[in-house]
Amino acid sequence: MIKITVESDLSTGTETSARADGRAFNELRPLKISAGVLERADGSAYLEMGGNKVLVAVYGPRELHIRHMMQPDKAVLRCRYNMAPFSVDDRKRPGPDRRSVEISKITSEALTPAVFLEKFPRSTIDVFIEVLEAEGGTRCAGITAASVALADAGIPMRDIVVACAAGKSNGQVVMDLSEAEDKEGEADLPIAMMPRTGEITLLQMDGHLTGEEFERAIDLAVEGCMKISEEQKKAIKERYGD
Amino acid sequence: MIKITVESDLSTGTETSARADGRAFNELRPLKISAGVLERADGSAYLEMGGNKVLVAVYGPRELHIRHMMQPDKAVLRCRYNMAPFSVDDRKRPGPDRRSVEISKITSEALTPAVFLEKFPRSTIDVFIEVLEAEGGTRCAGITAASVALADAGIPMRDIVVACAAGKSNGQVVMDLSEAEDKEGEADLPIAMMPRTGEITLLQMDGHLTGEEFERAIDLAVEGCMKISEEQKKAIKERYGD
Amino acid sequence: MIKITVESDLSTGTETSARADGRAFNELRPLKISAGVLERADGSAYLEMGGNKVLVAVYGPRELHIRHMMQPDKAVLRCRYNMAPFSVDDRKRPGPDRRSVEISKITSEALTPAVFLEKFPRSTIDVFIEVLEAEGGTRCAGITAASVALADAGIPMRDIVVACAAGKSNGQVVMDLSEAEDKEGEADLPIAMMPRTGEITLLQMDGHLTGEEFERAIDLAVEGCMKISEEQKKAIKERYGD
Amino acid sequence: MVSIIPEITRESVVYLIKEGKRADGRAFDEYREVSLETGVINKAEGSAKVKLGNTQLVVGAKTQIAEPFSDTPKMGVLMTNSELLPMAAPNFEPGPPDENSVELSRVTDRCIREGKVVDLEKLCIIEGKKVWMIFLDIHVLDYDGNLQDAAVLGAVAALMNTKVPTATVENDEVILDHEKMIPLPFNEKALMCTFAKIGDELVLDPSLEEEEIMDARISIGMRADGSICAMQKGGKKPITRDEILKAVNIAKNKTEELRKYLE
Amino acid sequence: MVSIIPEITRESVVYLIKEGKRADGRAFDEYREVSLETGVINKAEGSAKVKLGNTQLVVGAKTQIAEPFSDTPKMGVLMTNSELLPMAAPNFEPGPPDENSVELSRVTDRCIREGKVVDLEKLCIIEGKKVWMIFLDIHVLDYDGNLQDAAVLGAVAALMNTKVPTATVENDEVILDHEKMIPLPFNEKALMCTFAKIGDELVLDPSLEEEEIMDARISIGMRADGSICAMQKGGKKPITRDEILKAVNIAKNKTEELRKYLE
Amino acid sequence: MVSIIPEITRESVVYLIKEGKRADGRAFDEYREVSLETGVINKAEGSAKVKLGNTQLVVGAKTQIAEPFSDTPKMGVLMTNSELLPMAAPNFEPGPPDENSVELSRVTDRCIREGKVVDLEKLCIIEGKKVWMIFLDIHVLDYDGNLQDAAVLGAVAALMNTKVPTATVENDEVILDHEKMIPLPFNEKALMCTFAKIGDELVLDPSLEEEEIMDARISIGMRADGSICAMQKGGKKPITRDEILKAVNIAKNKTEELRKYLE
Repeated sequence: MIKITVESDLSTGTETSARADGRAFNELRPLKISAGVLERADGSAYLEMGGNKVLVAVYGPRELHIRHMMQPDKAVLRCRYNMAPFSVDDRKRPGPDRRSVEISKITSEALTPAVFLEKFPRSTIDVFIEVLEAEGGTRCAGITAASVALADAGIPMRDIVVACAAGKSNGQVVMDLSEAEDKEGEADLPIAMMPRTGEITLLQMDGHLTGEEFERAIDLAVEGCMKISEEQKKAIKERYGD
Repeated sequence: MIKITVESDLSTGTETSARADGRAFNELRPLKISAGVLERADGSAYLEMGGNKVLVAVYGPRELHIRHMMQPDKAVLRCRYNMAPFSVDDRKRPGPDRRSVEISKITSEALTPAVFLEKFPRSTIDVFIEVLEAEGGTRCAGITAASVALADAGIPMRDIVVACAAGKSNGQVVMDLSEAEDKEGEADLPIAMMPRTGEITLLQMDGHLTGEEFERAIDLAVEGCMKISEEQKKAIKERYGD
Repeated sequence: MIKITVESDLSTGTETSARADGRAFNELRPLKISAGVLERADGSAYLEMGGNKVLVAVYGPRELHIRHMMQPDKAVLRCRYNMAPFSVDDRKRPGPDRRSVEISKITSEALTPAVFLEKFPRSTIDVFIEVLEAEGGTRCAGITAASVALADAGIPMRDIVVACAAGKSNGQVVMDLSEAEDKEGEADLPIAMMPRTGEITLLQMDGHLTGEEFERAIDLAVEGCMKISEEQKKAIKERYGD
Repeated sequence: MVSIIPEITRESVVYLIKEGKRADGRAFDEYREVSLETGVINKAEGSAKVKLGNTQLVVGAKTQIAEPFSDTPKMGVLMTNSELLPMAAPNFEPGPPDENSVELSRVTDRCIREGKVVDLEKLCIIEGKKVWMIFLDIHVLDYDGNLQDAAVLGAVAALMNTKVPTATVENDEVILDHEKMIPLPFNEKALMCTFAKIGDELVLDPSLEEEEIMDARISIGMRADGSICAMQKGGKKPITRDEILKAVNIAKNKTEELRKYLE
Repeated sequence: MVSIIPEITRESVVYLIKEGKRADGRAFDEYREVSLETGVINKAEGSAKVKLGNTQLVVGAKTQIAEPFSDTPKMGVLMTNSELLPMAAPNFEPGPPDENSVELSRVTDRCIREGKVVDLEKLCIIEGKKVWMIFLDIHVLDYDGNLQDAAVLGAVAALMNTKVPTATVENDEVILDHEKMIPLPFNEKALMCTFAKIGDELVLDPSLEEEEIMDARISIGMRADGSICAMQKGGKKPITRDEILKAVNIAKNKTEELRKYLE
Repeated sequence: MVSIIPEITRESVVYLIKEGKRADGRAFDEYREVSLETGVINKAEGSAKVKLGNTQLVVGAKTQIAEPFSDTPKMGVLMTNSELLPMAAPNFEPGPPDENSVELSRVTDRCIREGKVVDLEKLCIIEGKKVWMIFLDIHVLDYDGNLQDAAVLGAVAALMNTKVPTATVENDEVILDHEKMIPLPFNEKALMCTFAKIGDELVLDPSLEEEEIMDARISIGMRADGSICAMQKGGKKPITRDEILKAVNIAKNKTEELRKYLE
């Protein structure tokens, strides 16, 4: 079980001023989520977090035409994470690169545990994540928005998966690294989780953390997830009422 | 209805000397069409017009193996417009580029209205256009030759589609732009049509034309089409007799 | 019928010192073959010859999923010759190039005559040749190792195909060119054969040979094949006993 | 990309058109609701978001310094690209641009290039060596018909919104002053109007439903003075000369109407 | 790449694990037999062959002089690539790297890069112009589970085995002395440990059979001092915080154990 | 590319051959009608059109100034490419060259390169920096068997037909004089003869029908002096040493015969 009452354990009251954008060590960037923003898609969501702008569309459950991918007893959940050419400082060439192939794979693995795929044998649920503007943490933003889009599409789920990173910047373990903090920082630890059970569905890390720092970082990322989870619920409620 | 008696309206008797190659404003480049020039293809045609050399092969109607393209109630007419690497001043890399993809699409749309596709459900008619040498106006040359190759293949048709461009060069609206006129010119307007009804099956324009110039250009292109149409008929007659 | 008693005809006793690595004109580079070196593959072999290191895996007979390649009355034997990026002086980009496409094709044709493909209709036998290190003569090394791997996989065969090159270097017709001899040499003639009947299943040549030199070279290549054939048999015997 | 339209839909749309009506109640020469927002992507040097009814796309402009093409050594370079994202419609597939996407970007490019929207000659920094290169990326998010007019409107708006740093040349080196950002040299607001031919009628700004059953399509690109800079006929059925001339006529007022969104 | 596991295999593996046993008799925290050989490819500047049970791969390092990336003008370049050769398993297909291959090379790259295995800054020859570029190619020959730990072990061993000629600069030109070969500037032996979660247990170094039925996978990259440099969770089921922390704990001893093969 | 031949066709062709006859009445060592025309493409620096019976192809040569390969700094560059156009046969598919097309262009390239048809060393302009690069594109229009001999004949003819501007060097810059066009430095008319083995016989210049049922194929490239410059065995059945030597013997006269078309 995850304890969400980590804040008081970690906060020493002095770290808050150390971040370039003035945030407290456990403060998220400004966050906005809306559900149901596209006409054609079965479900959709739009998310802004700091300078990130992410749009997600969900199609399905629908027939899967690629036979060798078909599962006789359940649906396949496929993700495509894509960055718009104009989303980054130097124009990105269109089409998948190795980074987006990896993120697509782990995003699919992050969402899969929450979806009742066994209800839709031989079919596919397709999640298209478009990063319209990137400012650090787009994979987490994509997963968070994708869950809302899946809910908007009426896909039955065990839980609304949510994602947030923690990391180390300027010697300090902090929540939700900005692009600048990620580039200069010592470590980045994005996670995704199912808030009800606290189970973790995505975890990556790169950088330099001691065992103790890692433990603080993971707890901080979980804390971030729990906060973002509230915003997801609001967005879904706003769309459908209670 | 198209009136073909435009010549007298437009000709002022002074423009004829203004073209670099000495042609009158409503004069085509020298044109030669032969049908039945290939052994393996079901139908074929070879066309020379000015410096253009274009070869077309038709296969079909034949079975369509790509299931998602198949039409239950008619044939699909597919075109592939391709330029030989040695057909242009600077060697062209083999394989389709964006220009040839667009031309292939509009060529298919230009020919489709004339063919009784409904006679061949679930099949394909494949038109392969090879530009062996290019000197301005290859898309029109390809369409014109393709119609003859379709006739040579015995494909039942409502009409023999024919194509010709008009344009503006040196301030003058002229028929059938050469490569030099196209490059330096102010506008290019290729069209394809069915001569019997006068209906237009392809139309593109780029450049700068007033509404009045546009109207003159379209009529001049139609006039060119009607002249070329005679050559198509001759080529078919030569191949099969009356 | 091939006569294998060519050695005494050709050897004049003076050429032996002319090769950079001190070999006699009809001497092979040091050779080592082992069968059964991989766990997952149905059959495998590893070969070192001079500086060449080649690994081969065989899968099959197994179901062929690509319908248009399927043969109703026999198996298809597919080969993939591939060079590791680190196998050559300048790193090779991964993936097939034109050279490896050609070698894959002729390797498949070199092995096909020896295999009882008609015993396995509608299926495929896949031969994967990996050149881990290349030092001249890798296509022959690959074919020689592939035959051992096919035997290791228990594929029924008429004969164990074997390959060896002869060539001309420093004005002398010699057996089994090294990389240096191939680069500087006047001609290269790789062959593959079935030792029992002497029939030739692969033959290529490039360079400059008179008719008489060509005849000597082919006989020398055959002689090399016969020697290598003994090593193949030893490797198979070592793996399975008599 | 094949989409099967029930025969009944086709019949009902055609029937309505014959009666002089459209399914969504518009007049034949009426655009759906247009919404245009610029500067929507901070990391792009210029950007615009267009909604045309439910059709939605974003155009982003990225600029960089590059070599000119050898046959136009004094001109900046404009590259127009479009992606029909798989998110935008159930039948759009991921992968390299298909023929529809290629046509969309090439026709948009022609309208902008031939309409002289940007003065490419003023984008030359050192002749034959250094020019500004502008990438226009049309990102289609939601597809409900008539991408063409939306793409051109968005592209022109994005170009009007684009700023580049002042470039000066010292000793053959280009020095960029990011403090002094200047707009692109802007010439013309060339825009495009697209009509669907359905039966004997031309309807402006076809919806997806109308596109799916239309006989032919005609797009007309026009400058502010009413001269024509680009045209493209589409669709598997023919169109007549008179229909084309009629479309050109209507396009004059309608591009003018669209042009107001650029003010 | 889908491989269908008979339900009975799954059940028997899971049952054994519940009983505290593994099919091959190993303890939960025990590696299969490890074999490491370096310098196996003479034409590569560095190379290593790793066997982990029946899993087998070769890593080759090729070096060349290249331009640095514009955002890291003082640093050498490391490129890590992997190929899951069709020879290595019946379900591996020829063609460009699939998502599993991409993940393998990217996670290996992160462990080596973030673990500062090689001091890339010392690979700069002329700032902004000439640096050493190292291509690490992971060539998977036989696949019987846990490619990740084998890949990192092989990559680190190949880098330790790599020699480059001494590079000196005269008049802005790089002169290479192939007589004086020197090893790469080596920092750290960062290695990786991978666990499969099966039911409620974590098992180290999963075999293919275990990978095929595992719930989730967690890989942990560690420096010699026990600090963490990389992690990657895989698999279609979740893992708990406590399981992760437990894996980190075990990884300390186990990467230490692997590190002995590098001596 | 699989083409199913009715068993009855196979039997009748084989039976005829056994009887010493061919379906089209030719002798075993007889070419079909050869037609060769050069200078057929004005925009190519050299070109040739070859007909061998109903087989038809065009070869175009394009030249440009380029850097030499680093291992041959004093030599011009020859690139040979071929396309089996989908127009040429019902089973040819659009797309990148398949193995048959790759073999055709590589064997043609070897015959021309090893036969020293063009003196590539004389195509060097500035050592290590500027050389002539020749692209030979073999465009197959109609496929009725034996592309190989037609391709080599067309390639040699196109090279003999090729002219480049005189290139002089002033201050390390290449100056081209398009007024003074000169032919390529031409050495040798190396040509190729191809035989199909059918049963116990070798037949020259196999037609499509013969190719489809042949056991094996052998192509022999020869210089005017009768020395061999290239060979390639094809097909899924073996061939004997004596058959090869016999083919070499016949090829001497037959390449000589073909060579007359080049005069």
